[in-house]
Amino acid sequence: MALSTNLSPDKQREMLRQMLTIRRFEERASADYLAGKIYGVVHCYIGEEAVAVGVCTALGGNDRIISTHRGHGHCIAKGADLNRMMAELYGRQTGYCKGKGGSMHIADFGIGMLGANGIVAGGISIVTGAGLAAQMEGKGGVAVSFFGDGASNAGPFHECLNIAAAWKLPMIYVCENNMYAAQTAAAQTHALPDVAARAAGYGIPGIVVDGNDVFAVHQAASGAVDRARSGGGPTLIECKTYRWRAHTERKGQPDPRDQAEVEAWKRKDPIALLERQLRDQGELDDPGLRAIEGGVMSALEAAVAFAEASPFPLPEQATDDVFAA
Amino acid sequence: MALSTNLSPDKQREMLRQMLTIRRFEERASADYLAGKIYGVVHCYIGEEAVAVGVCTALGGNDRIISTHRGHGHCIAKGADLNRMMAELYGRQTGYCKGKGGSMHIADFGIGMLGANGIVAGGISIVTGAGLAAQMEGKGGVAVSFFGDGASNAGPFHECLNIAAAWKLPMIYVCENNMYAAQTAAAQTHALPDVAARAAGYGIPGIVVDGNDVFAVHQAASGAVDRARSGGGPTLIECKTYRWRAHTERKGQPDPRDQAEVEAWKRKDPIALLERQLRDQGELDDPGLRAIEGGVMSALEAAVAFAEASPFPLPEQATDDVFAA
Amino acid sequence: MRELTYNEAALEAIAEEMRRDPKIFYMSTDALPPLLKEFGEQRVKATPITEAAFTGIGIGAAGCGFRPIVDWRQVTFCFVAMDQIVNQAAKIHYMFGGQVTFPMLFRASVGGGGLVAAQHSQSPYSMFMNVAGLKMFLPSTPYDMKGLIKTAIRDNNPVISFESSRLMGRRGPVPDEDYTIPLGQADVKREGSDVTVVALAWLVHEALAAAEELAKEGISVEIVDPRTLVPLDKDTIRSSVRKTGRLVIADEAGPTAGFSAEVAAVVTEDAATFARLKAPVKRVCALQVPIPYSPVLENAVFPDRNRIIAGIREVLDAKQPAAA
Amino acid sequence: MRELTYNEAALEAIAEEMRRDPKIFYMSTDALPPLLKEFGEQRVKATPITEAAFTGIGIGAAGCGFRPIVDWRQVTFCFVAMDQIVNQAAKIHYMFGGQVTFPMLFRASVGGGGLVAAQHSQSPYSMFMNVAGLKMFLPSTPYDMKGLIKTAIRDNNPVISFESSRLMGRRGPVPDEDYTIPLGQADVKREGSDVTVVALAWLVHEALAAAEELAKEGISVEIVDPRTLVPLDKDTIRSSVRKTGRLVIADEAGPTAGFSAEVAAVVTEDAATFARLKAPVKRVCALQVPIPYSPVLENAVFPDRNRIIAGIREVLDAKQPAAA
Ligand SMILES: Cc1ncc(C[n+]2csc(CCOP(=O)(O)OP(=O)(O)O)c2C)c(N)n1
Ligand SMILES: Cc1ncc(C[n+]2csc(CCOP(=O)(O)OP(=O)(O)O)c2C)c(N)n1
Ligand SMILES: [Mg+2]
Ligand SMILES: [Mg+2]
Repeated sequence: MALSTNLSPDKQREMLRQMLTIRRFEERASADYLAGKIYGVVHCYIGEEAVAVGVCTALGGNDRIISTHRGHGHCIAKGADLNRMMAELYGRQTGYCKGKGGSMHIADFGIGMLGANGIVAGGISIVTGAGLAAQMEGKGGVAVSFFGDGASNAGPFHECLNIAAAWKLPMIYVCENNMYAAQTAAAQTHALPDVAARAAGYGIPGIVVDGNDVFAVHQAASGAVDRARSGGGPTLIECKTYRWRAHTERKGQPDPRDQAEVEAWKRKDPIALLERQLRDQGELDDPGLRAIEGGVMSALEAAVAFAEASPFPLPEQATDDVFAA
Repeated sequence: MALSTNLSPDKQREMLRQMLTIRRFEERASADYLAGKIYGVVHCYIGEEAVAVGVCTALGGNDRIISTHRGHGHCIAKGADLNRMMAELYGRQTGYCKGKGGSMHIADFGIGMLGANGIVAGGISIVTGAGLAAQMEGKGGVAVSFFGDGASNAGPFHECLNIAAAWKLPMIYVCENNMYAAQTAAAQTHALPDVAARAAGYGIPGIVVDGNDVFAVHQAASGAVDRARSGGGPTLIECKTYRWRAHTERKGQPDPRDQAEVEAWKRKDPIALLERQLRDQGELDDPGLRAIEGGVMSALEAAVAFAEASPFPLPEQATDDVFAA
Repeated sequence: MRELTYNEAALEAIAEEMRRDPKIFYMSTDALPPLLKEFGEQRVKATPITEAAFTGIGIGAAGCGFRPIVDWRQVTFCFVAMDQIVNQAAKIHYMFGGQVTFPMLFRASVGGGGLVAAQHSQSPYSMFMNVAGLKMFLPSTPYDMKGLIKTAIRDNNPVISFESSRLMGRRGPVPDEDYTIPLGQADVKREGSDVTVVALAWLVHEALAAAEELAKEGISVEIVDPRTLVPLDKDTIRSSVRKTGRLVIADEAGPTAGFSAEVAAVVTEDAATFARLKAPVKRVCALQVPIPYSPVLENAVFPDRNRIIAGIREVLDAKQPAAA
Repeated sequence: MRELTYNEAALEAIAEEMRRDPKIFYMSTDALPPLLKEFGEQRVKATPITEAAFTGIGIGAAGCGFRPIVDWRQVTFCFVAMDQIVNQAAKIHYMFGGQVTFPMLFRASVGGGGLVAAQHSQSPYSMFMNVAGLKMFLPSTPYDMKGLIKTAIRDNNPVISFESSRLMGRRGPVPDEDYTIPLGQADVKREGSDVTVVALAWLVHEALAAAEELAKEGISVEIVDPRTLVPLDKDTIRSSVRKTGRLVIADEAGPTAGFSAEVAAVVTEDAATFARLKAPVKRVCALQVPIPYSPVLENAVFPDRNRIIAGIREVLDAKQPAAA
């Protein structure tokens, strides 16, 4: 498969760096979770990196996104600080949420990342409010809702697509169709294979793209951003992709999916695809890749070191921030 | 406009009788409400009678329906007892709900009428459960959800259409599009004028019919019933119609709608249309109509008399039926 | 002083705040005509019937610097938005480590009296009290309404304005000048020495009538109107009970795990107050049933001045606890 | 006697009932493998992530003669279905004049301890207690779990099974024979004479540990496990307090308008019990905050055996109320 784009080689290498950062961050998070240094629950995005990076590359600094329970990729693609992310996973005072949120609740409003969310479809309405805010601000901002195939069956999906369409909100709804909601296959719970088919009911474009092709994702997102910025209203983009790991990181949890299916998708690795593309263009060689990998790894090591060096919150901080002043 | 049907003249006259019953019942309910004999809130269906009657005529005794806050028409079309309906409105012990429900909560599970409902879209999932029950029973029963254009924007509409489609439930979703949700025009809240356009997103038929043409409604419903009974799954039928009266009966409540619009729709009176049709066929003359009207009025008077003669509940009955034995 | 209705007081507060702060906007399933007329469709939005969605939209807009007013109208309609209320609005500031604020006013009418049956006659405020992260109030007068709504709109947190259906048309004095009433400050609506009645909304007025009646017999009733449910003014409640030694709680909601239970606990867990308590606490509440339609039944369910009087007599007649 | 975990006991009860009654079917967002294996896809349905819809579907199927089990899994996921729970399931039997029954079992895990932060660590049962028309229980042992689930499945009303996340893997004896435990019957998990601890779920075990500890000092603690929240066994609670004269309530939920408030009210509004009460009531609850993620913080929020001990000491040290 040949990917096509008119993004500059620098931009393409930056996308590779981001995708690699997501992957290495989560490999580490998974290992540290299993080692007991990270608590609660961790959902990995590995295999789906092209979606977050393809979409966020099409956004500007004032644009806003919201994420799901599977949030690390969106955070990183929107430019979140690895140190504060890792510190949050480690439950430290220096984390994004001062140790109150953990993996399912990382947010950075400063960069327009309105949060991961532990409730399936819980973020869709909130980020639609960011779309409304952008419209009221009148500065051309857009807002992006990331959500899964599972979430696309929930009420807020419908309610918000209709509102965004009726009010012509500058919204992009990005369905990450990884074919499963936890253990349940989308084929069992969706009347049709394409979530994008639902867009027509709201009179908005519904686009299906190969979610492992970062340029295809980027191109669809760019079109939707243009449309949204120019007052054309929302777009639904469905990215067909796959998660490599189990629904959550957990010791000994069986993965009910067909192993052949998992392997087939691994052969469509979005990172390998992008890497090969850059090589084919003559824009990446071994030393170049090593440099990128090296940068990613040292940022990650620094993040882990930062987290480990950071203090835990104090017990009395449990009562801070229930209410704002 | 010429209506077309292959229903027998007797059946057609019976439909006229039902539609007239709904209208006269509500005229009386409205008057008695304003006279203080009926309490709380009353939503009138006048102008939309062809929808309930057209659909219910296509159903059998074991089929089930659910209604909305605007429920009298569905009750009557499904064969509810006028005495117990009126007694319920009068708040009497002999009412369908023993005086506990009132206009918004009349139900008769014995005839497959699963209740009016005070929550917009609140009934859609419940009756989808009746559709599931019918499927599990395996006796060819179907279930019908009546709901408004307003309700079609709410989450349960989407969740249930998808489930019904994915599970191939014997369901018919009947949207009564009267162009308003309380004071708000559908044009303000819907991205597209046709609710039926949403059906495609679930891979099911979406049909638009003239909701004031009882035969058109009946025909669409019959097709959907056949499809449902034969395991073909759900159908969405949108009936374009109009309510003649204000959203609720209330003294001095302004109706924000354009009076010319109201008048135009009154000229499309579904009852007058059916009457004319029967006359044109030579199946109804003045005495025939008077006989039907007479029958309707005496049943109605009997219902009022029954209600007035019935005792109010006793105060101590307030604590009955919180839990079933 | 001029008089406004309870409902007019709310609308006046909102209109004044909207004039003051362009970041405030209003959402409900029907646009309120006076607000729509003054502020236009951009700031007074008629939404589809999607309380879940537009509550969430409010949260998002709040996090982006706006100050939404989300009007659920009758409280019963907000149950479809419960996830956005409980899982998002209440927790988002805390969960994200306080990085931004979410100033929002939610409005919801509560209570019975309208003969509109179980779904439309609810008083579920204690369900929200139980959720950490929400402030809320329930005023009994137009004056309190206006002052509390203004404070709530200026507050940087989600605040629920519960508004009594029975009181909507009730008139009372409201000054012309701008004023606010702090959240968390109870108001002693009548001073007395024999028994404390903690009452909410409509039952404040019923309690006042009961007190008038009992005054004829020389019984002196103190009436505490908490006004705010969260934060609750425990001090005023406790010090009143320390003075009178007796407590009746009058609430239009059912008792179980209700506001009334919380007040009973607040009083009986405080050592100094418990020490002065001369009689069992008494809850005068709705029966614990869904609210029925028929007037005879609805009447049987709700408390009123007579039941408050009976409750007061009960605590006055109660034996002192046996000195153990 | 053989031992099962708390979770296994629930599943065994369900499987036995499903074998007995073909009208029972199960819905949740992922099909539970052992049930799916035994009963197949027709009776064990994996639903889309639509708790609102499949709760409503359960209500409709119940009204048509089936006996659905609706598994929300974590309680937090049922807030999207709150309309169906509060406005429909709880009221439908009453509102329709009792014409048909709606037998349903809802399942929801509650509580903290998993370091899964605010949304996934909730204990909101009192929100449901406040709603008239719902029965509910929260067991502390595998034995109680199995007996209560069986009763609930056979009950003709909506019943919520709240299940403690912390106890899922905890083992305990469960007899082989069929047995049921009536709803509304508390269990005295330990007899004692100095103080009554009313505790729920995990805190029953913490209270038992606290009692063991205090027994060494000669302090005799009675532990009442209500098991059922609605209907609440007021008699057992009150008679225990009449015996001991002192009450501590231990609950993993926050206090405000919580289960703990209800128990405080139930005890202090009863004249005979109030007369014997020698000390203020004491609530040992979670802090009234959303539940934080980090272990240090989560620990700071939840009550445990040490806080129960401190609570017991507090009520033991309390001065008797001054005879007025
Ligand atoms: C309302 C709700 N119900 C159930 C869950 C439990 N849950 C967490 S993730 C998940 C699956 C989500 O699937 P999808 O939306 O496709 O996202 P993916 O995990 O595939 O990225 C489920 C059922 C939840 N978090 N929220
Ligand atoms: C969840 C919810 N929100 C708001 C309301 C108040 N309400 C009652 S009827 C109605 C309009 C319903 O419009 P539609 O569904 O089109 O039905 P119609 O009245 O036109 O028959 C509204 C907003 C409600 N009952 N339930
Ligand atoms: Mg998925
Ligand atoms: Mg309508």
